[in-house]
Amino acid sequence: MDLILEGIVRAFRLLIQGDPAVIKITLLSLAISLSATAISLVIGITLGTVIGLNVFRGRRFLVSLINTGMGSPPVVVGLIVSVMLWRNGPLGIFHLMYTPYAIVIAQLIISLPIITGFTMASIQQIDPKLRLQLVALGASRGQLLWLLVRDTRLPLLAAVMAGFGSIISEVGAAMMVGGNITGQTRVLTTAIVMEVGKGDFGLAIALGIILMALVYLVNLALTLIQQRSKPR
Amino acid sequence: MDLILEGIVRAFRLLIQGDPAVIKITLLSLAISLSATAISLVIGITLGTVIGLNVFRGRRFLVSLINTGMGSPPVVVGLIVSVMLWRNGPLGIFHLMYTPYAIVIAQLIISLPIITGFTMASIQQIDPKLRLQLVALGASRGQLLWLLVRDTRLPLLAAVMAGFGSIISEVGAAMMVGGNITGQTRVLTTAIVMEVGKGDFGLAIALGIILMALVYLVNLALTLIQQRSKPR
Amino acid sequence: MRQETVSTSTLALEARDISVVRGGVKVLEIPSLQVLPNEVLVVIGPNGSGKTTLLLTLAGLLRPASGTLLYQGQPATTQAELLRLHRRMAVVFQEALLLNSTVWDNVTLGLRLRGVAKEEIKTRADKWLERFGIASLAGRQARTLSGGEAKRTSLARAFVLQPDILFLDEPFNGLDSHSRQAIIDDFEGVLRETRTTTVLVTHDSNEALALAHRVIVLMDGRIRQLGSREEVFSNPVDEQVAAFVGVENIIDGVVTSNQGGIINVSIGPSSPGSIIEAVADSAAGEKVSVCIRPEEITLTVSRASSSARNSFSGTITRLVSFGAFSRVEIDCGFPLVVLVTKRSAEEMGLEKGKQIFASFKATGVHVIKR
Amino acid sequence: MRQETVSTSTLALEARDISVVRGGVKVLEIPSLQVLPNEVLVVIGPNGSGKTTLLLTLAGLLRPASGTLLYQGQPATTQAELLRLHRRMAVVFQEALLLNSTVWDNVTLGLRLRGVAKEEIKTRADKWLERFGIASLAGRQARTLSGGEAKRTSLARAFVLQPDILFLDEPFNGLDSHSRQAIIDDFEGVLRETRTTTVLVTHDSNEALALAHRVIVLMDGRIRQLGSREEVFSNPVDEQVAAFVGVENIIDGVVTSNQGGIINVSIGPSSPGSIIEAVADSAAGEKVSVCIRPEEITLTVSRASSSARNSFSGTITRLVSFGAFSRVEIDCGFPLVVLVTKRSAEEMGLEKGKQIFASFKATGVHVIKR
Repeated sequence: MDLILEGIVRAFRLLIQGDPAVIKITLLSLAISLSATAISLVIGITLGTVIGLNVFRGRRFLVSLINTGMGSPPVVVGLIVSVMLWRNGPLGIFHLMYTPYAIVIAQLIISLPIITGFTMASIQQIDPKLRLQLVALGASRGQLLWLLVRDTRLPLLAAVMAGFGSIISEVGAAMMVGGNITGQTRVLTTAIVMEVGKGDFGLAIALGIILMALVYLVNLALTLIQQRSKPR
Repeated sequence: MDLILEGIVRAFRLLIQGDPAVIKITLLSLAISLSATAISLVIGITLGTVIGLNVFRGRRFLVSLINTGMGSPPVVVGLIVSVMLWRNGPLGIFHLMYTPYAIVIAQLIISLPIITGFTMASIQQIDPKLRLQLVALGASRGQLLWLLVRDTRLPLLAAVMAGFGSIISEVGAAMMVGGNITGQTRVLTTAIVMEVGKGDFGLAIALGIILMALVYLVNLALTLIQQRSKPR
Repeated sequence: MRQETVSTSTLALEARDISVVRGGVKVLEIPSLQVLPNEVLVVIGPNGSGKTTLLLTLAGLLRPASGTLLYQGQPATTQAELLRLHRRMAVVFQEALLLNSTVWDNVTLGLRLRGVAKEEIKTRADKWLERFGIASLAGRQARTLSGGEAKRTSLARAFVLQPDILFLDEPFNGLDSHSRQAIIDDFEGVLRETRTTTVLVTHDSNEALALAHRVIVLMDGRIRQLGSREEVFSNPVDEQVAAFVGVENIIDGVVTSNQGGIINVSIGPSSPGSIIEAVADSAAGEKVSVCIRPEEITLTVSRASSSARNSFSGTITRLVSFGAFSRVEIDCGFPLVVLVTKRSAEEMGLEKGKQIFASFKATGVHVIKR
Repeated sequence: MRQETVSTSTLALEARDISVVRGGVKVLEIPSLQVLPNEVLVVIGPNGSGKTTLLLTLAGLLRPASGTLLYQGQPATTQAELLRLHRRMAVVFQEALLLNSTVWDNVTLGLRLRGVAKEEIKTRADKWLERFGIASLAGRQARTLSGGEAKRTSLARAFVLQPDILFLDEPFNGLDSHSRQAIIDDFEGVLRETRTTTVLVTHDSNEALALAHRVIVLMDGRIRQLGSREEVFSNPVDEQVAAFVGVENIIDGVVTSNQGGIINVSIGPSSPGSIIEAVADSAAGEKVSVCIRPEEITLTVSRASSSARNSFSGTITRLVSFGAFSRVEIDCGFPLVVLVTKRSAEEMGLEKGKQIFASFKATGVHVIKR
């Protein structure tokens, strides 16, 4: 029991004192995951809206690709990104392996299908008659797209949250492509795994509390959004 | 490009030849995750049905606990289980740390809220009038519970799949509490991370293909179940 | 006969001092209600009047805030007593409420819950699937059924139990008019054969007209009127009930002939010789009720040759004026209520005791099988 | 006047040889259809008859398999032509279909899409929010509105556009009867003021009776009858149309007095002096249509003192028998259709040219504002 108490006490001391290592790891983690989310967001909303509204050749294939992506284990994404970025791999010349950019790339690939899928689903949930009504009100093609995306803003926010939540707490890919280098690619999750391996529970618990707090905030936001966007 | 091709060729050779290491890791992974799923299933369905059907003191607290559990990062679960099982932790006397049992415990804790939550949701989705109709048909209290659980069998199967899918591809907790010991606690995901770290892509890709195949089968089953259980 | 006081033990069901409270408001208050053996008791009332609440309470599916429920003279309060009641009765809800299983499984469910022997289950299920015209659907998954088929399954599931008492909550709602009529016809036939004690709740006064022995008019959770079908439809207690049920003259009789869709109905022993002509497809010998709306009847001081096929002489027994209208009750050997404008009543000098002719067209008569 | 042939360029809308195919089946086939300026054209038909498909096609929202749509004489086929049409018209669907935003945003949406100036938007929105009684709701989120409020918002959103042509698809469906009547009244008033060209689709013949200048009866995707309201309701082309619309005698007139709820209606210059008595709350001077169902009229060979307030002498102009019935057309200065049993017709010796008295009760007359 001493171990636990001691760990928790040390964790709170680290948190309250604003330990530089804790702050560094947290900020790096946020920077990487927020960048990945932002990039996915731009690509995913565009892709999801286009796929959701239009019927075209290859649409079924794209949709099943997105579904496969949403269900793929992050470890496999990490493996694929590793192979690509490895020093004598196809993108090896950019020397991205074991840099924060590698983690951003992996997390981007993990969150993109999630955000695209959510966007597609919320665009498709719009009553097709509402589209007719907007056309009947005199909306041009461009105005129609804009109105529809705007009308689903709450579910889209949910997509962003789900995307961010899935990558901030991811371990495997971050470890594989980042390499867990102190100060450079050590993020919250990989740091926790490492500290536990060393038997240093104080730092691990401190980082765990921060991770839980982040995930809790994201989930809270998701719940609030879902309640607000309930249909009449 | 050589690296990728070489890796893929080696991966297929390992798969076709039935490499003992590949088989061992796969079977261990399956044994651990299936055990965890089976135990969660028994506890989760009971718990989910009771919470879903009854109104009692503390129900709101239990439901929010389940929701928190469903949203918690597995890394944090790994951290908590590690602290508990650590040699001088509260359950240290059982010497479970770095054994397959530790991974089962961690995966059980990860999958239990998922299965309980799914069960609860599918039991609550049943039209309350159907319950009245069954009582009116002369069902005793026990017969009613059995009929309701049986009537939601497809969504329950989905719960099982979701639970299994979430733990078979989990990395962090397995690594922390298992320790990634060859032949004892090395599962698919931790093996992939390790092999990539070593730069040995052949084995990593072989294991990645197996993991993808497992996850794909689970998702396929989920999709089929969801299509069959669509309301009229 | 049905109006007599019956000793408690021979009652099918009795409710005493029932009240149901929801959100602090009494949504139902029934001092006393008796369901007689073999009767069809129809509860009608507007939406939100508490009809479904009353049905659920009578069926022991909703625990009232106060009051007692007696089933065949025995209290039905404890879990065990309620289970006993539930294993003697059957309920058909507005929605079919089938399990995700086959039609056969659904129809036999109640029997299996009661532990009835397999051969017995087969015999009875075969009979009732046949009777409701769904024998060919036995193997079908319930969720693939149409609305009408699901409804038939739910009716078969109720009748296969051979219940002592049958409860139905708006059972014919939400069906298209064709299958609705077909199902009502089947149901009516079965009910006439089995003479099952029935409590049916509906907002449609036509269903009450077609099926009821006795009618309860429920408004705001209170019984506003309870009486025979004739009483309620011909003599609603107040304007509100009248507006809801739609006033009708209801006269029982027997069809004596049918010539090309025009029937003659001899109206009972109470006034032998009186014949009402109507448009309907009933066969000679059939027992029917004829319904005539009071506003469709014209009064004349002398008999005149007219296209109105039905003309009866009678004496005014009562005259009541309200608003622009006068309500005239006439005895023509059978009672007849007529609605005329007040101006008419004045100009014709209508008064109690005056001799008068009442006439109505054959097309204005609505005929219901008894 | 509305029946005259009008040159194409003055038509509000014209459809030629339109057909719509779904699943290989022609669900709509309209050789020719013209919408006249300032008319209210009501399309009635049973569910599944293709009413909504016709409306969507006329509004340029559904591309037909073949055929052309002309808007004010110009084709509306290309994307640009359709956008031009859509910016001159307005559609009100059965559901309110509002965006997740405020009432104000929803009502002004069409104007903003058209790039109308801000001050103009404010003036017009204020006016129409006021007109439909929802000015106080301007800031409310659309998803918090009741059904009636949402419907009013959707009507205001249409009228604020001051459309050249207005399309409505079952706009008064799914509302409770109270708010339904209030909204229909408001809508009727607005329509009479603005004289907006309107195409309204409904399955409810009462709405057609209350609102239509011309009526189209659509069945199985084909126009079965097209004509003035009087033509369609008084002279349905066949039995099926008659069964669906419910045959009515419709006579225009002006209320001359109202005494305690009983009104006198003077029926037009065509037969000066003729007065129909009815029960209604219309005020003197109001223009109304009176409707009388053919089966509510009684024929007599001589005038008799009766409680039937309305009695007219006339000459039989036509006599048709079908089944058990005879349909008698009479000229009483105005045309009147009467339904009697065949037996009556024979016994009274009805034949073309015969002098006869037609009478009906004041309570049998249905009065509609014009």
